[in-house]
Amino acid sequence: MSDNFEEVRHLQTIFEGALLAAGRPLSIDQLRALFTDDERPTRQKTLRALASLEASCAGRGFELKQVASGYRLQVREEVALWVSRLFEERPARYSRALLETLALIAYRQPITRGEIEDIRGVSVSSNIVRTLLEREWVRVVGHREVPGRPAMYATTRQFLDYFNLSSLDQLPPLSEIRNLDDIGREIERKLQTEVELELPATPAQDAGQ
Amino acid sequence: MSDNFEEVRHLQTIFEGALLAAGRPLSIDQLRALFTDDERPTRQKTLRALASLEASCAGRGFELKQVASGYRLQVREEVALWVSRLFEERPARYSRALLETLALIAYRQPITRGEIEDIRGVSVSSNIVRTLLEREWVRVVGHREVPGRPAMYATTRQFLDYFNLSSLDQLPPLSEIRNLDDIGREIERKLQTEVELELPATPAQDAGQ
Amino acid sequence: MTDHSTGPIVEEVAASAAPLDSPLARVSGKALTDIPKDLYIPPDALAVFLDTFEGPLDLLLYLIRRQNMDILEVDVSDITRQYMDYIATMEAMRFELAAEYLVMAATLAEIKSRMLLPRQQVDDEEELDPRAELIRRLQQYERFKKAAEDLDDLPQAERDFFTGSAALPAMPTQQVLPDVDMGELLLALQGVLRRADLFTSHQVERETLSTRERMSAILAALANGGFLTFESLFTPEEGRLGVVVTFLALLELVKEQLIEVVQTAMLEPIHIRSRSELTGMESLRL
Repeated sequence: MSDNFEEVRHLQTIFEGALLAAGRPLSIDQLRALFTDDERPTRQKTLRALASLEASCAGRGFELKQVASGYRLQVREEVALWVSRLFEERPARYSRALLETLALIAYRQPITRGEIEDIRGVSVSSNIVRTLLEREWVRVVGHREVPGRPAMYATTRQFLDYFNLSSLDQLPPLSEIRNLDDIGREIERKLQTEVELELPATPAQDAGQ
Repeated sequence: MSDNFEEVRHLQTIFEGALLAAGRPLSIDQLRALFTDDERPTRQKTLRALASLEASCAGRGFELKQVASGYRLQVREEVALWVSRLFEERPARYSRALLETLALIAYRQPITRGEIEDIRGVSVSSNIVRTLLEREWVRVVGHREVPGRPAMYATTRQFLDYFNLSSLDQLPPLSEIRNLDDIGREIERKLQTEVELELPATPAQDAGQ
Repeated sequence: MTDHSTGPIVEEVAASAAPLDSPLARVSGKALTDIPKDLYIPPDALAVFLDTFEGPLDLLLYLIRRQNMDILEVDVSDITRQYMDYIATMEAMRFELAAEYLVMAATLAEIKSRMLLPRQQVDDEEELDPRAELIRRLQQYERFKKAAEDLDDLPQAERDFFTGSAALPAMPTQQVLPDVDMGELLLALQGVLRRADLFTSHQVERETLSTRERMSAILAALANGGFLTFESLFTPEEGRLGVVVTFLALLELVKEQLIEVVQTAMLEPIHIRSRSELTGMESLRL
C-alpha cells in the first residue's frame, strides 16, 4: 500500500514537470510515453496520479484541467486579474492624423469633420473620431444645418483635465504656435530620452512572447 | 498574525500564477507591478511570499529558482530525464565558433569583434554575431574610440538565464595563464639552450628537407 | 608532403575532436563516422578537417597536444613541419584555406629561421620575440577554447532544464491608452496649419479660444432641443470679460447659423435655441 503511494507520488511529480515543460495539453498516451517500456505505468495508474496531482493543486496559482486533447496545467482564473497585467501592451502612440484632428477640434470648435478635412487637406478616418469620442476628449455638441447634418465636435472637460488646463484659454494662441520650433526641438529631445529609457525594457518583453 | 498569513498566501498564489503564465523570469519589481498602487506589496512582503512559494514546491515537479533577471519556476532536475523525452528532436548543439565567441564576450566584456578575432586567430562570421544578438545573449554596449568605432559587445541577463546562472561570477573560472614576463624569462632560458643544442644539427636538418 | 605524414593526423582528429555519436560528415549522402585510414583521403574528409579546426591556433594546439607537449616546450621546428604538411595537403587538394592559415605558416617560418641564426644579445629595443608571442597567443586561445567547452557543459535551457509554463485562463483585457504630450499636440497643429497656410487668415486669429470654448458650451446646453433664456447663458461671477466672451460666442453662433435668437415681443425675454436641434425636432414631428 505504501509502495503504491510512493509510486503515485513519483508519477505525479513527473507529470507535473512534464506538463509545465510542455506548456500545452498532453494526452494519457503522451504521458505514458515518457517512460521506458519496463517502467511505463498503466492507464489506470496514470489516471490515479493525475487525480492526485489535481488534488495537490488546491489553493495554488494553477490547476489541472482536462481539455479535448488531454490534460493541461492552467493558471487559475482567481488570479487572472493580476496575471493579465503581465500582458498589458505598451500603449501605442497616437498617429499624427489623430493629434492634428484633436488640435483642430480644440482650436476651431465647434467644428465638423468636413471642416477638419478642409483644413488638413485629407480625409479624417472614422477610427480617429471614434477614438477621440471613446477617450472622452471630444463630444458632439450639435449638428450643422447643411446637407447631411454633420456633427459638430468640441473638446470636453476631460480633455482639459488630461492636459491639466483649467480652460482652453491656457492653450497658446495660434499666433504663438508659429514660434513653436523651439518647443519642437525641446520635445524632440524629450522623446529621444524617453526612447532611450524604454529600450532596456523591450527585450525582456519580447522574450516573453 | 493570521491576516499576515492570509496575505502571504494570497501573494504566493498570484506569483505562482504569474510566473507560470510568463514562462520566463520575473523580477521583484515586475512582480510588484502586477498590483495597483493601493494594493502593491512591499519588497519585503514580496520576498516573504516568494520564500513561502519556494517552500511549497518541496516534493513537487518544479521549483522556484533565482536567476539573473529574477525568479522563475523551473522543472526539477530530478524529473528532467522523463521530461526530456517530450522533446523528440535533440536541441541543436552550438558550433565551437559560436561558443568560443560567446565565451570571449562573457569573460572579456566589453570586447570588439576585432579583439575576439585577435584571440581566436580567425575571423568571426557575421552570422555568429547576428545569432548571438538575435538570441539576446549579447548586446552592443558602446563603441571603442578607435578608427571605425567598432561595437563593443557584452552579455545580457538572458544569457545568464539561459545557462541557469544568476551572475557572471558563477561562470566556471578561466584556466590560469602564466604571465608574460614569466613566459618570457622561461623562453629566454630555453631558447638559449635549444639554440645551443640545435646549432650543430641544423645544416643536416636543412639538407634533409 | 607525404601521405605518411597526413594519415595519422586525420586519424587522430577523428578520434579526439569529434563527438563519438555523431557522424563527422556525409560523403555522397553516407554518414562518415571515422576518417578513412587508407592512403587515399577523399576530399570530403579533408573538408571535415577544415571544419574540425577553428583556425590555425586550434590546429597548432592540436599538433602540440598530440605529442603530449607543454605549450611552453613547443618544438617549433617539428610543429612547423607538421603544420606545413597539413597546409600543403590542403593546397594540393585545392581547398580554399582561410588566409589566417597562410599567415600562420609565414609566422612559423619566421620563427624557425630566427632560431637557425646565431642568437644575438637582445637589446631592449628589439621587438617581441615571435616565439614568445606565438606561445602567448596559443595559451590565450587555449584558455578560451576551454572556456567555450565549460560553457557548453553548463546546464542549458530546453536541453538540461525546462522553464515551467501553464496555459492562461480567460483574462480581462486591459487596454492602456497612449499618453499625449501637450507639445506633441501643438506640433501637430503647427504642421497642419502650415500646410493649410492658415497663419495668414485673419479669421483664425480674431477669435480667442475662450470664445470658441463658450460656443461649444452654449451648443451643448442647447443640445436637448429646448429654449434657454438669453440671461441664463451669462454668469455674473465671471465678470465683465466673461460676459463679453459669452456675447461674442453668441454672435459667432448666430453668424454661423447655429443658433436662433427669438423674442416674441419687445421687452419680452430673449430666448435662444439651437437651429440644428430645432430642425431635428421639427423633422421628428413631421
